[in-house]
Amino acid sequence: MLLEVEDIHTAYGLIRVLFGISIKVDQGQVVTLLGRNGVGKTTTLRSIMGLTPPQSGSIKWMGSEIRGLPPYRISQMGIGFVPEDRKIFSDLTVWENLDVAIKSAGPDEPGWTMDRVFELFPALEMLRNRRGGYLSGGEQQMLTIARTLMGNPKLLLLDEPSEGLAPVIIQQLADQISKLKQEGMTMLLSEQNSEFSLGLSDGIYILEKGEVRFEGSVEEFMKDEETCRAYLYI
Amino acid sequence: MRKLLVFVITCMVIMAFSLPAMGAKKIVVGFPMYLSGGGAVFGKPSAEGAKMLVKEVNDAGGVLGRKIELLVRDCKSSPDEATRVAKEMILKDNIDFLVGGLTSSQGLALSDVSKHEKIVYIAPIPKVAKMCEKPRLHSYVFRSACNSKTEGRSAAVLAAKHPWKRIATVGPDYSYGWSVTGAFIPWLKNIKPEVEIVHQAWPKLGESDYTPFISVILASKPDAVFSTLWGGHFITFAKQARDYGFFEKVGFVSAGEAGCMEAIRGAGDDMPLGIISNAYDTFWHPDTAWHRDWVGRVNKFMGTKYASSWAGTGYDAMKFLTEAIKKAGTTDTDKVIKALEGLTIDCSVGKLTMRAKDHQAVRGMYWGPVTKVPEYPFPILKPVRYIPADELMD
Amino acid sequence: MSRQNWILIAILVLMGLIPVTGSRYYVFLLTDILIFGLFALSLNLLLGYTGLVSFGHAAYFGIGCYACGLLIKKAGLSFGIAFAATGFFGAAAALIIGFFCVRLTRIYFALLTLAFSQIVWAIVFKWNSLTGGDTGIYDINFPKFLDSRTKYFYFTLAVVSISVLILRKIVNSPFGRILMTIRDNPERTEFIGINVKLFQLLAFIISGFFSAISGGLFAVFNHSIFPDFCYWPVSAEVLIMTILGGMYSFFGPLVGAAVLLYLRMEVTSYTVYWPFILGTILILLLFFFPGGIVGFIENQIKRWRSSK
Amino acid sequence: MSFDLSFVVLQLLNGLTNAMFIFLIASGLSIIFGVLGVLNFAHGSLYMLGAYATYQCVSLFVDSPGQFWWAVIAASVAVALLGGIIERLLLRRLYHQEELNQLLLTYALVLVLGDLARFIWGVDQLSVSRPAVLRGAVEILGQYFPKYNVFILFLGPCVAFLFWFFMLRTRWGRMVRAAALDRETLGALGVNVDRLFTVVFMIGSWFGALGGALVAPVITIRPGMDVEIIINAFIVVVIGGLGSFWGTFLGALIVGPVYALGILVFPRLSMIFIYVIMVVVLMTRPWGLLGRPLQR
Amino acid sequence: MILQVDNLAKSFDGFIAVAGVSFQIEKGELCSIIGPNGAGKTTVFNIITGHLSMDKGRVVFNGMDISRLPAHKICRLGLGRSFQRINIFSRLTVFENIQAAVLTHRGKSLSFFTSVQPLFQEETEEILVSVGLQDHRDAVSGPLAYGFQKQLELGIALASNPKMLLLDEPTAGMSRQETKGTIELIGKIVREKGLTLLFTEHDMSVVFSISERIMVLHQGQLIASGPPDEVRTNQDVQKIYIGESRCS
Repeated sequence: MLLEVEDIHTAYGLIRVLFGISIKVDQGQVVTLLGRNGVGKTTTLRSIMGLTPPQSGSIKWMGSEIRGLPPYRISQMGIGFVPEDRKIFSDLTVWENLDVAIKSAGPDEPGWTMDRVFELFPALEMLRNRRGGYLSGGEQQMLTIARTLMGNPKLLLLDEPSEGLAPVIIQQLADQISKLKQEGMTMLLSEQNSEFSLGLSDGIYILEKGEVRFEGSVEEFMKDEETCRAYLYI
Repeated sequence: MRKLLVFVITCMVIMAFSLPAMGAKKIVVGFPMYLSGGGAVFGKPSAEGAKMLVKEVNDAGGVLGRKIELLVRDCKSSPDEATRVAKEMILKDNIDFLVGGLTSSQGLALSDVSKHEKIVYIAPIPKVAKMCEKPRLHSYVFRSACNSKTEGRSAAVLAAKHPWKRIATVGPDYSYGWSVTGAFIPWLKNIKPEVEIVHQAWPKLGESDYTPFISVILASKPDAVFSTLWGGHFITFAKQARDYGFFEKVGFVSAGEAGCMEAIRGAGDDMPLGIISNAYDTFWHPDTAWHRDWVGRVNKFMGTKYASSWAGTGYDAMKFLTEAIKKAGTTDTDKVIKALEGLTIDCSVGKLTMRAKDHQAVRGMYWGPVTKVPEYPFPILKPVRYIPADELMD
Repeated sequence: MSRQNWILIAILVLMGLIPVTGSRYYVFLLTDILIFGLFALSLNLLLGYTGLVSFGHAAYFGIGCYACGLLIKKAGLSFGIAFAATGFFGAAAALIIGFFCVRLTRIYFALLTLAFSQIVWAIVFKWNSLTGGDTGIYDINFPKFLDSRTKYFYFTLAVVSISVLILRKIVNSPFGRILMTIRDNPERTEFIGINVKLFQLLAFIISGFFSAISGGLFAVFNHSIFPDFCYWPVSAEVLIMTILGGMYSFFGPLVGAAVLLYLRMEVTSYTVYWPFILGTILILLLFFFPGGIVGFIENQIKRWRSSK
Repeated sequence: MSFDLSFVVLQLLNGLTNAMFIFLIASGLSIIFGVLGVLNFAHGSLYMLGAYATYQCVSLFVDSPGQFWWAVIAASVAVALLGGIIERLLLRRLYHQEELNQLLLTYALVLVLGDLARFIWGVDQLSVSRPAVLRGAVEILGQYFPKYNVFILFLGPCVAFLFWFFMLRTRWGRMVRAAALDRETLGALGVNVDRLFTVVFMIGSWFGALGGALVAPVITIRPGMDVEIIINAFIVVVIGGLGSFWGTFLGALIVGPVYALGILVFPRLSMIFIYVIMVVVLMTRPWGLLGRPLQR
Repeated sequence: MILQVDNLAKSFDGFIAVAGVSFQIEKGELCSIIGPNGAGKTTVFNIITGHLSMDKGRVVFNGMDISRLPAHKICRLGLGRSFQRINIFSRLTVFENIQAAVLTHRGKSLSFFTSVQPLFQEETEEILVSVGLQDHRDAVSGPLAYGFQKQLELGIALASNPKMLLLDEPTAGMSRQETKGTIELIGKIVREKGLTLLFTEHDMSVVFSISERIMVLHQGQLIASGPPDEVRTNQDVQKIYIGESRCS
């Protein structure tokens, strides 16, 4: 098992957000956390990344405990985080945004290079000298993913990649993510937009109020009309 | 628990500091002095001089059979610190006499304290003339230092000997600068009416960039410049002025003891040679037996090779005090005041007399051009002469 | 009457008895402590109660000093009138300066108060004909009816007690409560219908008023006043007093002033390295006693009570 | 007195020289604020230590060629290391606390470091000589202008340019800029931001110390020079914009010449004038001429 | 009609947060605004209550144009609000928190010398009881449990005796049980006092259980408005929230 999250509880200061979340992600899988705003998807990803360390529970990465490590250590161990609100370094150019995230890959891994990233996101190559702050939402989202890829992660945490993007762009993004999937990238996705995510995912977790309400494969989920209705429909 | 421990330890440290000081039957003298900050370079040797006198007197059995205890306290650069420290010593340590202060404003402040507390105060360094003039003069204040008037006037006497007509002045923008410059100008005009003051520059006290002032002074095309920058202020000025060809272009007369050893050594290679300056004392002049003896004692006491020119300030003030106590036969304030008035003592520069009418020692200063000599690793005032103050006081 | 008030009255009586011991030193020290205690308390109305970090409070203390000194020496007013007017000069200066300062927040507020206080200092220093420049104003005598240190001590005790009473009334009044809400959360306070800037300005003015009162007391107590009383290290010092005592308790700043002044008086008798010791105390305070002395004691009491 | 053109030019150059000194010192203050968010009162102390250390090193390297230059390098690096220690041991623990506590900590450092310097070097006025090549003056429009000032006039922009180049063209510089914008995200990208902060504080300290080292030959090294400089540095940084590097440069370029030329017009009110500029900037544009509003 | 919002627009640095939103709310109505993250809900709230200035548009409250009024004046007109993030006076006790709002509402905030302690005890207690915090009266609010803080937030909003309440995610971060309790509480208070309510919420069960009318905001625009059933079946809304769902 690549990532095993076991019963984590997390709070922002005094505000408790996660009430015991457990998630498993296997090598090569794409797993989606579904749920509406405010259910704790982002916090789950941030907890894994060490940005808001959980107060209890355990997070095992390739068998070893990573709860309590600083984010940069977790990142160096091979987890890449694509934050929700994109968090582009607005004063840095596209190229510079990518550059600060470069980490050399292991000896026998292919590793991501600037060229390979531009191949995946051709739009970015045109914009390589433009400042991050002047990119459109979609371009920023691509840049955030590209930037994280530069660190050669084994697991990609994607926080609501489709948020606030136009449908056309979302489609484009879905293509790029599925391309990544084909290349064998493991991903943990958080989404509100089930249409976007269901097609990509192997496994699904539905969160509500900081707890897991449903877990299973996409097929199981589709079959489970009641859950569908309860948690997806308005 | 850990916090409690830390707290207890802190308290203990504090208590260890506040063990009561014992003072039995000693004559206690408070000596607030500028010991931290830019003026400390002069304050420290002055305090050392005072300590030396106390040691000499105590070794000889004290005064009136009582030992003297000297309390030296740091009063930084400011008059308010001097006031506070002096009051603390008066009220807490029950000092009998007050000696000390370095800057002019400290002198005035301490004088004010002495007036309110009815305690004799002798100013060893502060020179500001109005301290001993009406309306500020009162019966408790004395000055063993020279004053801004004699300093400014003796500079005028020297300046008048040169063929300079256009004079500019530069001085720190505070009371000392104003009062010395204010004494210099009329005295010079008195001797040499054709002199014209072409520019007056008043950089703020503690200015670190004098270059704009230097340019303005040069632009006014003076024949000579009279300066009241002292200590580090002078050194900074000199270092910055040098490369403008300043000291080649104009004559330079510097009050403020720019010629004292501390300043000259402080300036190092950047000390402009040939400028005329003053000092309280010089360890090589006069080359007489009593002066050599004095220099020897200072060197020994302070453990240096070259006696500080400032040790005398503290020494002389304390000597006035102890001699007056001796003469009065008591430490009673009023009687000591009476004894001080008109008292003449032997001290670092020979004989000095405390005038009865305005409580000031008739004290001159050493003046001369700064010159490199083979005997010492730093320039000295050569030829140096002592300009007595007798005719410059009133 | 509450137990706390009885304790306060007991302390007041004890302080009133100090001159009976005949120690001139304690009378002097206590007067000093009372004056700076009031200064620190007035700063804390901004710091601890309104949440505004003023780094230029020396200005109002200095204005108080000079207002009182100048009115007595230059305008020839009697002490009573001069002293009574002092607070209003401070309040007026605080009104003008505060008007601009409360528009800013946090570090910018601190910097603007600092800049204004430096202007006040520079004016006092340079306006030689009025303020006497660096040599200050001297010979400010005790008024006839307070012609000894002991009498002046009682006067100070009375003025400071009344001021403390008023300040305590204010912090326990609805207005004071609103200041605390501003400290905790200015945004929310706006949404319970409070004009936050106005309240901050009012707190600034009250604080300036009492700072100036303490300055006026000090001018006569010290007999002479100097521009350094408006200089920024004084602002830093009074901040340290406040933090040392504890900014979240009403009497904390007074305790801080007492401890700091007493320590300084003792320590400077033994070493010239007082700044080093003060700096070390401050560092220890920040790391180990963030609530200051009073905060620490309160915590200990709380812990002791809960363990019982 | 007639102010002819050459004189005004000279005065402007004087002001610009001073501007470059202030810039060198204040840029460190600005960098530290920009990245770490701490307004460092102790920056003046680092400047003072830089000057003292230069004095010490000059006397250590006596008689070796390039003595002054080695001393400047050694002194500024030593102070930078001290800055690193301070950041590691003290400052780091207060990042998450109120600004007031950070301010007070750095003020405590002013007190401690000032006394430490007094303890080590005593109270004497110390002096460092200019290197031989930079003694004397050049002639500009018939006026003398010191070579050392010419050197500083060139060095200031060079250092500014080099630093800018470092920030723009090196990976480290880019990381520093990124950290100033969003330290959390940078950490999540695998950069050890803690270490980066230490390095930034060291760079800032190095600038302060470099200012002290370079100013040593034209001033007197003495206790108290730390407190004298810090308010000036604050003024420059505030006018230019807290945390803005080029803002600091601009701030220095405004303050230096205004002060120098102000002396011609209001000889004794120049300083008040500078404070007034600071107040006006704070009132109208608190984040400074080239800064950006604080978001943290 | 108690609140009228006309063509509200706001952008930040070129990002259009609110793009021409108009709606009206009748007195006594219970309305909610829903929409995905970043749809502009909080921005709309902030503009109405005077926290942000608007680029364009007009807000009329109770017959008065409040478009340019500062926040504190709007509050005094009877428009109370709560916040998405905890926004209380953390060093004060629960009682003091609410009392501060009560005494402001009663125009006592500028009295300097009366003791604050005994003021408006009863009124404050009443509010404490109504939001269920009477047992925590003297607790310092900062360390209080999250749910209680949210209730306190509501209490502060109520203490100004508003005609209308704007609640920004009143149950954000609460567990299921807490949410249920809180919502029932809000419903009860609002009906009892005859208030008008406008709130945003993520929990759809909450939204649909309490709202009389739901407005849907998407990318700064109002795309639907109506009673719950109508909104539930609205095509556009479906699309935004679940895409063209594969599960039917």
